[in-house]
Amino acid sequence: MRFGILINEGPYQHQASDSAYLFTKAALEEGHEVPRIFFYMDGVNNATRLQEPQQDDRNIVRRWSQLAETHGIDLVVCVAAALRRGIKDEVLAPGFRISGLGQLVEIGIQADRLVTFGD
Amino acid sequence: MRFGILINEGPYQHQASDSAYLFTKAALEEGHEVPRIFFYMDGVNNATRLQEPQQDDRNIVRRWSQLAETHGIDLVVCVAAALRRGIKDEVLAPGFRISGLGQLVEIGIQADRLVTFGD
Amino acid sequence: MLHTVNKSPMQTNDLASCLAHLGDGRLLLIEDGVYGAIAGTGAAKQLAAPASEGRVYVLGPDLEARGVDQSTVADGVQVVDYNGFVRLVAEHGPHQAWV
Amino acid sequence: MLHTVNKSPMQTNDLASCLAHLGDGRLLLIEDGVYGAIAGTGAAKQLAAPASEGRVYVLGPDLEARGVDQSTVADGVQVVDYNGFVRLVAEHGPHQAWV
Amino acid sequence: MSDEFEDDFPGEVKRFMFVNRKAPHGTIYALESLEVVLISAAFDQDVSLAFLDDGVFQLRKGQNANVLEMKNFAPTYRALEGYDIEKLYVERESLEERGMTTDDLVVPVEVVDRARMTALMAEQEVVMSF
Amino acid sequence: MSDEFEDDFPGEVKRFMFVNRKAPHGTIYALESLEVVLISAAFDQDVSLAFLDDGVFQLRKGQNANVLEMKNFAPTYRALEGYDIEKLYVERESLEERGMTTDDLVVPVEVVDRARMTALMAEQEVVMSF
Repeated sequence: MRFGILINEGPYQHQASDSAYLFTKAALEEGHEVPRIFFYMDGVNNATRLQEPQQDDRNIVRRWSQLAETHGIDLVVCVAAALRRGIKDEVLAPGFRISGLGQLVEIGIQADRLVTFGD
Repeated sequence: MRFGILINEGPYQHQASDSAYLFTKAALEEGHEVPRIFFYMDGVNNATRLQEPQQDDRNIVRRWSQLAETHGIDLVVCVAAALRRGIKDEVLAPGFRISGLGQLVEIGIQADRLVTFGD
Repeated sequence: MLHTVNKSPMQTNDLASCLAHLGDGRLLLIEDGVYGAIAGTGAAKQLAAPASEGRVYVLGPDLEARGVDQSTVADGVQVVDYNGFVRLVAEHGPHQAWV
Repeated sequence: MLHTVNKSPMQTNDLASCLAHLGDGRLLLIEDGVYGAIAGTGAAKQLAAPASEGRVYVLGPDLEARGVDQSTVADGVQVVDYNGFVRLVAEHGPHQAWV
Repeated sequence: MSDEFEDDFPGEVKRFMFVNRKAPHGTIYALESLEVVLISAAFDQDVSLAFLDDGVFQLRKGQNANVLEMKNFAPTYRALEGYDIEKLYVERESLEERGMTTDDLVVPVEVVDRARMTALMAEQEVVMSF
Repeated sequence: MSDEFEDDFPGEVKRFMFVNRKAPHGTIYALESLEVVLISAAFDQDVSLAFLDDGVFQLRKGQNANVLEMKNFAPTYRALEGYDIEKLYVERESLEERGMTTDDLVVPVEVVDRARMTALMAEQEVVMSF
């Protein structure tokens, strides 16, 4: 099956990003495809390459970049939500791109399942 | 009186930043001092100068910078929370500085009232 | 002590918990918490006792933003603006946010 | 339909609302929602009916993170891991998050 | 993305439901739900909006978020009809618990009871919850 | 900051209370509360911690957040005594509603009823809620 993932909260503050990551890894393990993850609202804060968590903590942004590279996942950040929060091309981590909300509706149509993680 | 303000949520997602701003403006109008506002957890996302909200929306970050300049408010961003979320000196808006949690405890001691805005 | 509640009483237990710990303190409803001030709702009944003693307030701008007319606010609940919020903290602080 | 609830039933009305709209769907408790699966609590009673029909699940890693032993989970509630979460969405989707 | 991923898109129509359960203004969820609804109209999908729990407050008349320097987006619900989005379902029990009637709403809606809302949700292919 | 603002700091001791009402791990609030508590110890303040509502889950034994790749901070509560932070108040009603007793907690605490918790809150000079 093809899974689309929607993430509505930023990293660290809520568990949403963590749950979405562990779900996505498991979906890939189970042999499914995850063509696209869409980052909306505070979810766009998952996309900054400036993040520098403590040594003993997980690096949520890097996990996304690595997962995307290994599995060819399209990490799309909502442009309006991103501009409002200061997420721009100049701070974007590898694997992320900024685009419109149409990319969310499109994956809703194309995927067999859309799974939402928020607060 | 001297008011300290603590903000625990980022701009736009929750009303906390808006409420804190309108409260701070009113406190100054009422003749009180607001020596310091401390930005903790997702609150650190109030401090990025890269933000670019839509024309017809409020610019939350710029409001803070202007208020700080006019009234000499010390806008302090928690360093550990900021690093984790990619808020660094290179993206800091005018009037903000990055420092430790001690600055929060200190304003708790020095202010007559500490007022918290979160989710 | 000035307590603030910023969540709708239909969505979270924050108002209920705050009221259970209000003692002789003051309560100000802000943000989505202002829905708790609408007369006739279950929340309004919960806060009737402290309201009758003049210890419950609601933030007017948050009511207006949400289309809740001041005439529908429960008996005894006093509407204040942000300057009133500041005065409440000054007079009745410390502040405890039931976030 | 696979429903997920990620909030504690003592803090928000999300579990109650989800159960009121569950119909013949499946429910998976995740994140802070897993506290709803502890036997003997008010929440566990609310979900006893669909649980007895094998339609309620709880995410094991979220239980373990919170120190809730699987032996304390209410009767009929099935513990799954993330792979099980994926299979539930695949078999019983679409997904509705009661966020 | 593979070509296959691009090619099977045109013409497909799915049943999308936007489930709105949060009050407006306290969080951005209500506003951002409306943004996705508007975009989904451009994709010619079969779109429904469900308002239940505190989500019914989103449709309340007389809102003026400008007093908070925030966007006043409630009038936008009236524009949905122009985008052929006409399925707005409001749950009767949620309205009643909040002392509201359809007279309090900014836009005509279909009021449904909880059982009907449950059935409508179960019919969907894509659900986005805000 | 004015000199006056700096000068009246040394030696002042206030009653600080950290009010913990949220479950751990679902949000970062519990972890970040603990961080401020640790810093406040360095400032020699009169520090109390209150655990009520879902905040009592923060002290639950057997937590292992590593399974989620997250920090497992529950053991840190046991280190508070080393910083002379000894006033940990847990509300009896909150424990009971969750089917818990002090045997379920990682650290010795003082269990207080709701009336006593209310009185303790009212005695504070600075309250931080997480």
